[in-house]
Amino acid sequence: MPFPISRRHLLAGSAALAGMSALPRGVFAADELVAATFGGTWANVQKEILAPYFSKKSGATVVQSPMLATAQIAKLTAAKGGPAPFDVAMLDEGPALEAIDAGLIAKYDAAKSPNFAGLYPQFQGEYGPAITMQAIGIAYNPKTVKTPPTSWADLWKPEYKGRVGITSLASTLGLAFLLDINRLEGGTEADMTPAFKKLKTLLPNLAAVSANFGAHGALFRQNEIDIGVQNFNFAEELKAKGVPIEFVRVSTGTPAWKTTMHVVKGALKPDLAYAYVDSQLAPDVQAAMQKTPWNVVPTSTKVPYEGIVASKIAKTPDDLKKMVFFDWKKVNQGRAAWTQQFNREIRV
Amino acid sequence: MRRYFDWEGWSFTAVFALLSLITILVLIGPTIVIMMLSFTGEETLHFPPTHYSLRWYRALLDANELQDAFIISIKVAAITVVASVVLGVSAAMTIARSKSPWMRGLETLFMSPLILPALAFGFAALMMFSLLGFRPSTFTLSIGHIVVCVPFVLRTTLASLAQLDPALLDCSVSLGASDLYTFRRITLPLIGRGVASGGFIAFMSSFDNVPVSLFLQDARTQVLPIYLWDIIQNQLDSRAASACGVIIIATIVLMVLMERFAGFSRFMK
Amino acid sequence: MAAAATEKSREWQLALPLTAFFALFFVAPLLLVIGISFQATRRMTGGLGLNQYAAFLGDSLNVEVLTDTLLLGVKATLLCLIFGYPLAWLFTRVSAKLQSLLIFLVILPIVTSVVVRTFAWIVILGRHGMVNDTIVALGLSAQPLHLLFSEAGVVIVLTQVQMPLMVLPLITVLQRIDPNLASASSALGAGAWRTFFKITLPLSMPGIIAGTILTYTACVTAFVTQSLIGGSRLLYMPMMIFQQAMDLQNWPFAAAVSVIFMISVLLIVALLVALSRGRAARLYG
Amino acid sequence: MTDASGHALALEHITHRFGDMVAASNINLDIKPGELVSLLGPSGCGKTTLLKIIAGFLRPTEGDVLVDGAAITHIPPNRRRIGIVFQNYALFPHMTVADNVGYGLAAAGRPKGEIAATVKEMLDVVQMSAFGDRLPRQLSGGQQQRVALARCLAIRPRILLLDEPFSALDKNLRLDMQIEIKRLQRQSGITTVLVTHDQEEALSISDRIAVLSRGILEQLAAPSEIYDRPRTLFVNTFVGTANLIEGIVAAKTKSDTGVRIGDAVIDTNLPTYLAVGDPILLSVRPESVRLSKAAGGLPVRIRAVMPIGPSQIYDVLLADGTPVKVVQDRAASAPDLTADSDAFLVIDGRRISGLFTNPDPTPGA
Repeated sequence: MPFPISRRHLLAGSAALAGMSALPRGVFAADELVAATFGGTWANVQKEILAPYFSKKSGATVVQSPMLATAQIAKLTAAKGGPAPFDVAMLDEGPALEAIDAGLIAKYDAAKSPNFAGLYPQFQGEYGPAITMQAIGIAYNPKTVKTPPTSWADLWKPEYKGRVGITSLASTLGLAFLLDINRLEGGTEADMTPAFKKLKTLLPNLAAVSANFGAHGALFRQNEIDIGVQNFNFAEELKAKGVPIEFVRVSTGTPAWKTTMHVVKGALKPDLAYAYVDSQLAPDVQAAMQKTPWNVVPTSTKVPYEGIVASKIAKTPDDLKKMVFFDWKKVNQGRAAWTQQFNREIRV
Repeated sequence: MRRYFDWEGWSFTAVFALLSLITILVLIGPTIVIMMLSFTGEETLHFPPTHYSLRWYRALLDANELQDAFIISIKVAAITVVASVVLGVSAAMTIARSKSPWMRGLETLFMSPLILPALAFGFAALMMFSLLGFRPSTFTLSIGHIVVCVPFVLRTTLASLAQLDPALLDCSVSLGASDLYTFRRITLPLIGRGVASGGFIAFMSSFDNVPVSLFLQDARTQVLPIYLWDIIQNQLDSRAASACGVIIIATIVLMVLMERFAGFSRFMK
Repeated sequence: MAAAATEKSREWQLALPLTAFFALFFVAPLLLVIGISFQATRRMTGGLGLNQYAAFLGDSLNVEVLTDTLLLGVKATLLCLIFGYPLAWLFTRVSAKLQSLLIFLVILPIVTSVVVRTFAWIVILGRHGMVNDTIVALGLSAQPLHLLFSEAGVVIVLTQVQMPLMVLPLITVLQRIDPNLASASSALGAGAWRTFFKITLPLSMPGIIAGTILTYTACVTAFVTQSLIGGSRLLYMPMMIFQQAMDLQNWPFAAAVSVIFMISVLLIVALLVALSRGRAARLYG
Repeated sequence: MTDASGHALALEHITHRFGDMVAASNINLDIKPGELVSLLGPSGCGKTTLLKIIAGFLRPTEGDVLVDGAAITHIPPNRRRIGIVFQNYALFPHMTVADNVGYGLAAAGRPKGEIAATVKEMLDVVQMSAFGDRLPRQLSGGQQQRVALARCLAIRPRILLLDEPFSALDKNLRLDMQIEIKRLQRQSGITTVLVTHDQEEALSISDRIAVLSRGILEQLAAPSEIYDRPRTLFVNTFVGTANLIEGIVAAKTKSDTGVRIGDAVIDTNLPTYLAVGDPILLSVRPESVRLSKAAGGLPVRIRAVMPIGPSQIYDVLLADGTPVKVVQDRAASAPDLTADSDAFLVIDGRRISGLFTNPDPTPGA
């Protein structure tokens, strides 16, 4: 019987840990990871599924701090050269390229991440794995919008005067919407004039322009807007919560982008950071996240597409390849100027 | 009698009373709305609620991030108040006694965070700290808060020092007391209410600060108002209402206590 | 006062810690902002120039945002004055017991979190909020009005949020005015309105100016209210600074915007101070 | 109260400037042990500056303060053992009467028992034993002053300074307190300097009075001498009421001067350094002149008659328009001295208070 005592110790220890989680952070900074996440659905799903999985696996705790991708880059830039303000970044494609260019994130060492090899090759990034694919379409309130929309053009219908919502370019959602409009109007990433011209004609219909897609979701919830651009995951989460909302893909092709996770340069806890990212790649985690209300599109070969993901987004990984993608390098070059022009066009 | 009816006086009083009434309603309206909303039994925030319950208050008990943010905000506010009081009171002692234009200049400098855009200062401080190689932390956050909160302590302390009869201090000295003894036994007790009032305002203003925290907080130290802002803006989470309810109740209790013990409303004018 | 003369050197030492603190953490950052605003490029590679200022002034949008912000302050401050003055006036004419209740009501908003207050307004002003429900129910409008995400909404909320900053100085100055002056005026045959505009209002000018300075600066810099109630379609200077600094990481431009904004606000405050000095000189000099 | 032998206080060549303003100019003052000296003058004369210099709140630009012959100029105020009672008493509002009185001893770190005993003794002396637990705001003005005095005496000061001690009291109480303080001071023999702008107070309470004007010591003398023989025109006008009548030196000897006023010449027993024919000012107190219907003296017109108690005040005009006040017993006044009637003013040459250079002579007077 050499082990019972240590077993009891372990039990007592984990009980103590559970009690201590109520204590203020920083007390156990020694084995605490700080990871950035996005607001809204992402914060919720990672808190619910990823954090406990990671804690169980690594024995460490994690602070998940919701920040826009751009805010993450700003904080990392501010702290450049010193210790990083957080260890794991979570970014969309455009900001990820920017962060790589600015030397804010480290190359991803696949050897430290057993689940990395299990991803589809298209998701195995040099600087970090893609953890999902985000797709956008139109969300609407079925109580007030009787004919389901099918294309972006529906947003321009006169009956939706003062009822449409979009987001600003601070979020990838708004950016992707604008890029797609541009594409349909015959523009390219180098020339956004067609998009802004088209945007101008949408103004009478706009009820609100949210700063990010989280705020956008809240507007649906408060019935401030009846129809608008929305992210698939967010719309489905709201629907699952009982908000009257329906998501449809547009007929002209679904704009989509990869969302990636990175270990930042100068991370205080690089090993824990790898463990955290790897946890996000674990089949168990991805399978759990694919379930409603989250509907996170998996990137692991070991998780087959199911449920709403399968019915609305993709039945096979090849379906994902048929979506609409943009040249984010060019987007990054133009973003500052577009933001200014966007500000100008949408001003009341 | 009718001929001399004072139409002018009547209309004046009527207009002023009506405007005052509107102002009072507008001032307290939002507080009442939030208090009612915080007791909603519904899933979403709609006013007026169709039924009431304590469910969102109960939900606060499990809201760990909210509690953490609350604790961090309290911690930062406490550090801010202590530092603001120590720095502000000692500076006020000099400023109140000096007539030199240099001191007037310093006073203006110390008061200027009140009128300068706090967001611009937050941004400036972020650049400064990153230049110095400080990592955003409770420490940098507190420093930012102290800068914007010192003016409150300084203002109320100066106001109470202005009411302090300098003869009392001279008298104490002439009775053989040292400067320190005089400060401890005479000055401090007599300006205590002003200092406490300033400290209270500084506490509330630190607890409520967004523009400076936005730049200086790090991922670990998310403060309550920003967390609330986040859940209000991103999710219109109904716990936001109950959290606001708790803040309002706590504020009112603190205010009543401060009024009783320090008569702080005098220092607000 | 007298002791100061003999203890001059010691007295200075007491102000030293705060002076040092402000030099390091307030003046230095502001100087840094000014310095960075002269960086020629976004990457801050060292070249100096007025590029950022030229970029700001060269785009009419930026100038419009600046004037919009400054005008927003004017509108909200005026509303604060129009509605706050009668309340301050009422305060000086009610019993002590009512006075303490009133002062409590006035101060409550200052000490309750601005996020909390703004949140309440979202609920009140929303498309299906209290105000719109009332308007539609009364048949004043068939469609709910756009109060949220409109400048009118921002002005209304700023007025409520910053009202105490106007009312408190007004109360102070109104309490100091000798009530006999108003009595003398009416004894001389002036009616209530005339007495108000000829006697009370001019004498309360110092309070009006003090309140205006506090309210105005608070309104133009109210980032939380502006962005929560205004949304993204109404762009004001604080949001612009935030956007440039955080969304686009264009620090030199954000710095230039900050400098321009701070100078504008300081100029307006200086103007108001000069105005009050001039008045005081005429009244009491 | 045990310190029966007072200490000597001296000011030597004290000069004090605030920027360009001279608040005190070469003041020399010798105060004997146990003496009560008043510093008298209008506001701005420098009396408060001198008090602050003695107490140590101000360091003089030049000169020294000496106690018992030793300079204390460089000793900080809290080491001087000079007690001061402030104009508004400066009682610490947040402390009880007993705590106020014991403050100085507590600051010096004396044992509790000793403090309690001294507090009791001092409160007994000022007859305030029953009020030890009260707060200052619960006391009347006179009671506050007693406490302030007791607090000051508790540290057994070498010198006692009183800054306008009676100005906050109403008239009746003021007299009582003056008597009381004089009694306490006599009894204790403590050297006392009192600052006041009230000449009656100075005259009634002081052993000697130092009259100050614009930082200059005009005269230091016993009260009666200050009143009867003012050395300067300033002292003459500041202390008591004086009628100033313009005249011309008509004749002079070493000890006497004849002054012509109008057609009359008044022979005085005061000398003058002015030459015959020079304009001069003759000062005479209202009670030193007499009004009569009978011819003789200067013709005057009575403008107003005011009875005050046992006396009668007349406001009369000389022929050249100079106003003169006359005070005389009602019993001694003729009933026909009525307003708007003519009369004669009789000046007794032996009772005039002074002859001064006329700083601003009327041409032809």
